[in-house]
Amino acid sequence: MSGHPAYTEFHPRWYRRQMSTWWWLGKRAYLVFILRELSSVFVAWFVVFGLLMLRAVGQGDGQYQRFLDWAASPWVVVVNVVALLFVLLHAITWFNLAPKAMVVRLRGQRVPGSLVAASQYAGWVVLSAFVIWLLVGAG
Amino acid sequence: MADSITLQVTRYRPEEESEPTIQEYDVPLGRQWSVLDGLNYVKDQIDGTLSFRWSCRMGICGSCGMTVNGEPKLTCGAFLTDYAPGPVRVEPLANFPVIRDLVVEIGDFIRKLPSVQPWIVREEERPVSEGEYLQTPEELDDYQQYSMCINCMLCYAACPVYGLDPEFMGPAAIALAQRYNLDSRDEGSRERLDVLIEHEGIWGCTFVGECTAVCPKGVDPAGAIQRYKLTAATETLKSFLLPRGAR
Amino acid sequence: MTRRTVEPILWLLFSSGGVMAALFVPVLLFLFGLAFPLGWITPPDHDHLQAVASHPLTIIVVFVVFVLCLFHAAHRFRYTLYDGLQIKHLKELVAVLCYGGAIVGSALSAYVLLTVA
Amino acid sequence: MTASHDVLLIGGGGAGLRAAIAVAETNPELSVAVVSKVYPMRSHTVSAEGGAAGVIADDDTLDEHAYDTISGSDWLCDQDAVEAFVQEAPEELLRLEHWGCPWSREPDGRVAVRPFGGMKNMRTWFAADKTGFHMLHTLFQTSLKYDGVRRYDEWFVTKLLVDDGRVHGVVAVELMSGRIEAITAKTVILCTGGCGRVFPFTTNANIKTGDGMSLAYRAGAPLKDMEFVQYHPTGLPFTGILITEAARAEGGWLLNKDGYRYLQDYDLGKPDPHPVLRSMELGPRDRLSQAFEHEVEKGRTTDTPYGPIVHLDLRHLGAKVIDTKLPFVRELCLQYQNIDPVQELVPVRPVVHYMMGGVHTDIDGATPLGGLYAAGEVACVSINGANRLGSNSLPECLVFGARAGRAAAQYAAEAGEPPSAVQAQAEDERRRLERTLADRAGGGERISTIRSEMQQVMEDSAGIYRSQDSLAKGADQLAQLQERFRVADLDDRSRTFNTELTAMLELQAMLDVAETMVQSALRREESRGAHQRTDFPARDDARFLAHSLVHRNPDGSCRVEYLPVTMTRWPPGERVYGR
Ligand SMILES: Cc1cc2nc3c(=O)[nH]c(=O)nc-3n(C[C@H](O)[C@H](O)[C@H](O)COP(=O)(O)OP(=O)(O)OC[C@H]3O[C@@H](n4cnc5c(N)ncnc54)[C@H](O)[C@@H]3O)c2cc1C
Ligand code: SF4
Ligand code: F3S
Ligand code: FES
Repeated sequence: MSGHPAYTEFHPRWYRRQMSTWWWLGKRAYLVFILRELSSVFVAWFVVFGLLMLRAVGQGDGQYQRFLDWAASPWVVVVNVVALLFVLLHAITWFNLAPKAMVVRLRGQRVPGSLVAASQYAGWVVLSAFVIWLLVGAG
Repeated sequence: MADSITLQVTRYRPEEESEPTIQEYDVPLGRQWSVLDGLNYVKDQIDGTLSFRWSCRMGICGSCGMTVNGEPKLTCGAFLTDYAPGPVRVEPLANFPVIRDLVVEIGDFIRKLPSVQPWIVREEERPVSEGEYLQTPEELDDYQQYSMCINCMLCYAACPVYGLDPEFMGPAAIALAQRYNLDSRDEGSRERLDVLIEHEGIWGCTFVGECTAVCPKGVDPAGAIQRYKLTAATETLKSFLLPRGAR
Repeated sequence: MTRRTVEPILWLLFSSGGVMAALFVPVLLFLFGLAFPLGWITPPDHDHLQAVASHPLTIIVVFVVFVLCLFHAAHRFRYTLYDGLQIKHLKELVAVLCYGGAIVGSALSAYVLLTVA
Repeated sequence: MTASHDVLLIGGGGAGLRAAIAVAETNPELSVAVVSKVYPMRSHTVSAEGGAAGVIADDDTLDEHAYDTISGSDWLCDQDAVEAFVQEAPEELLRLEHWGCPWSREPDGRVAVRPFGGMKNMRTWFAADKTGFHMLHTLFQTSLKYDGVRRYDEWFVTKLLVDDGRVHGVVAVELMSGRIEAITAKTVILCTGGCGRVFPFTTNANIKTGDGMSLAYRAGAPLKDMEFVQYHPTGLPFTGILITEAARAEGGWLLNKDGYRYLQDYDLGKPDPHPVLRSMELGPRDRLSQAFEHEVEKGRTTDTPYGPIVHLDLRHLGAKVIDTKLPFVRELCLQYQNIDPVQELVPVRPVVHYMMGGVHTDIDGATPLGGLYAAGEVACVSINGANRLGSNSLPECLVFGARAGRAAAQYAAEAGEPPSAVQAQAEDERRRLERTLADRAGGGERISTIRSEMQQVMEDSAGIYRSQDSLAKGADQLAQLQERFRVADLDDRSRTFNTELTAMLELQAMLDVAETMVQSALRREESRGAHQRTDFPARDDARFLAHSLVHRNPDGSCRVEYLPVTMTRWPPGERVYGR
């Protein structure tokens, strides 16, 4: 006999419920979760889009202009708007949840999660500003 | 305010029916009454056949977890007035087999628990005569939150990953592993890592986060699992970078 | 250390990709996907862009960001399929497709970035 | 199924789990099993808040702990048991520390201690104000380490199998399936906890129905000192949820409706802004609960729908102390009373809390019945006498759980196999239970009606103050309730998780226990500790410096006898507090 409790290991009369394929519609939190997970598709899309752009840049000014025109076509704009929303969802959820994975200590004191999140947001803003400056301002 | 409220209670009588049904009961809407008080009123005054678990009625024994209006709750800590005017749906906890009425089978957790070695592991045990292991309040604080788990299983009921894949170790068990890992007296984190690094351990969790949202004791299993992933990943990286044997 | 799965490494890629995606993607997607094509902000001229893009530092950064983003997306999408569609029986296939895609994408990124330079 | 073990524990609370580990450590060869009607971590030990006493500070001594305990018990405890207890308590608490219990600490890392009611020095170890919770989970999780410990979770024990004056196992119902099985064993240790649910207003959980006391009593073991029931002075009205004594130990005050610290009027010392040991709010529980009754008589309490109350004032402690030392108190007040103790007064009233009496055992937990041991609240060793000191009971579970475990392990190693006669007995019991399920005719009374009437009878007849009249009347009413119980009805005939059946079995146990309480109280014509007779207000050492022992007669009635108290070094004296 091992340390395991003496159960009736299996019982035919237990009622076992199956989760429906649509379980994530049942609760707001689950829906947000699935949307957050779907952001992955749009992150991938961003890489594809970026590669197309870089290839155009590599092929000279003409291709670059054509790329910009293509990117202004309605369906690409729509895709990018949606993608931006998803990517923002990703960024926000990521910054909010990341403090959970790390315990940051300053002089022996645990830094509260809200502070960690706030500093991440600050970093985000600075970095975004730098990218804009690099691409637009420094020209 | 009305002076009574309707409970819509899920019934399942395994000897008579093959599927759960819903039964309604009207109970008084007492000012301080919890959902559990309502159920006890039913059991004592209306229908003695209703089965559910409870004991401490003060949110510490962890036995009265049920689904109340779709949310996993300790029924002794969920108050009827907060659901007025009703009706209040009371169902068994999700993701577990139902034994009867509101009673679910949690043996799965009980069987998994020992596998994460939720006890102090030491290479060498110090005799009691040498006194206590010193542990500063800060060191206590490192794991205290994870030691607050009452095994109420609300987090398992809220976690879709567990619902989809019962092999998943689940939030509370991992939080308890972390409770011991972070205890300054413990030396067993290596052994626990070997168990939890399997797919059914921490990696199954996709950070839905509902476990933490429903936990009545502020344990934050989602955070525990994330922290554990970070540790496990860096440990693995180290073992790749460092030569063999040099742990 | 007896048994080791690759899962921790995949997770590390996933989470560093998550950081990259959170930090860089919103601003870049906003600029190149909306602001420049729609003329909200005057797009940088080709030469400037070419200059920035062919700087070795940029190449390295962009490559790292792209690769990590791809692995982030692959990992997350894999679990989305598991959870959302309950296709546990196709586990291996899904994994191969997801990470395979990320590897192919990484190779393409390397190729494109080098041709720009 | 024929299950058979060397040592069988009934109860998976603090005492049961400690005993199980003790058996496993004493002799790993033995097969140990723990039967519990709830999962072990649901046991009532989980609710204990305040702390566990054990001498550890440099300026404290074992003798002082012994003296506090003995004077607290109004000299009714056995002094040899108390000496063993105070000696072993620190060791046991340290062992729990080594097993991982998250005791609260001093800044330098040593275990912290707090003051507690009736204790002259600071010696109460605590894990914030969830001491019992942390102890129980530590014990439960540690017990998982021992492969030899087998568990029967959610099995309800209905009978002890006795043959020829020796216990050979039990009959139990597996709640999930309803199957009724005999589990035989060479020794059985009862660790089934107390019986607060005999009263209407109690801090005790739903499972505390005195099952073990009734099992032992019916099997032929006597119950000891059953008239001593502890009222805790501070329970929340309506729910009866406990506000731990630690709240007063940290500096809380008890105020009557005029905002006056009324305890100063009851020979408990002078008010001081800071907590003073063995004084005022840190006096013993019996005296504080009695003081409340006098305040009611004087009309100085506040009336509420749930009876008269006084107030516990914690506001001057401030949010910081409350959040670090008493977080659960705040949580409970907020959740169950809608009151924030940081800003508001907490309404409280005395509430039935603990059973000093229990199954008669010696210092190793052995009962007079061969092969039967008992430990924890179900047992009466006795270290609690006429009034238990707060924070003595958790360490009691550890010390005597371990002792009983070791003794039982030894007994089991020498005992033979159970005789076949017990199988026939088990068969009888199975038939009785099946009849209970099948034969209840219908049209009878509800279990819950009889239960609440019994609780009311107990409150009225055997409350904080009793008398010949109230007790005699109570005894009559209980006899009638016994009659009505015989024809009570069950709605639920299912075998699967039939909680109405368990409620019925529990009610039967409570009726037994209630009768022994009233009968012992009736015979004890003196006032001592928690037993206060309005018709005999003085302590009477000449006649009653003795334990009462209730035996069950073959016809079901009971017989009360007396057993001298064991004295070693502390002759009976006056109980002095606040001076
Ligand atoms: C609210 C509260 C606060 C307290 N605070 C303190 C404190 O601060 N300090 C202190 O020292 N003491 C305190 N006490 C007292 C102390 O907690 C108890 O005396 C002690 O925990 C009892 O432990 P036990 O192991 O004897 O029983 P329990 O923990 O009650 O366990 C009883 C076990 O027996 C099992 N059982 C019972 N009947 C059956 C049956 N028929 N079949 C199968 N199994 C059965 C149950 O399932 C359970 O596992 C407190 C008590 C209460 C009520
Ligand atoms: S982690 Fe929280 S929700 Fe989960 S079992 Fe523990 S206390 Fe309950
Ligand atoms: S809900 Fe489940 S998926 Fe992870 S974060 Fe919690 S365990
Ligand atoms: S009854 Fe114990 S947690 Fe609700």
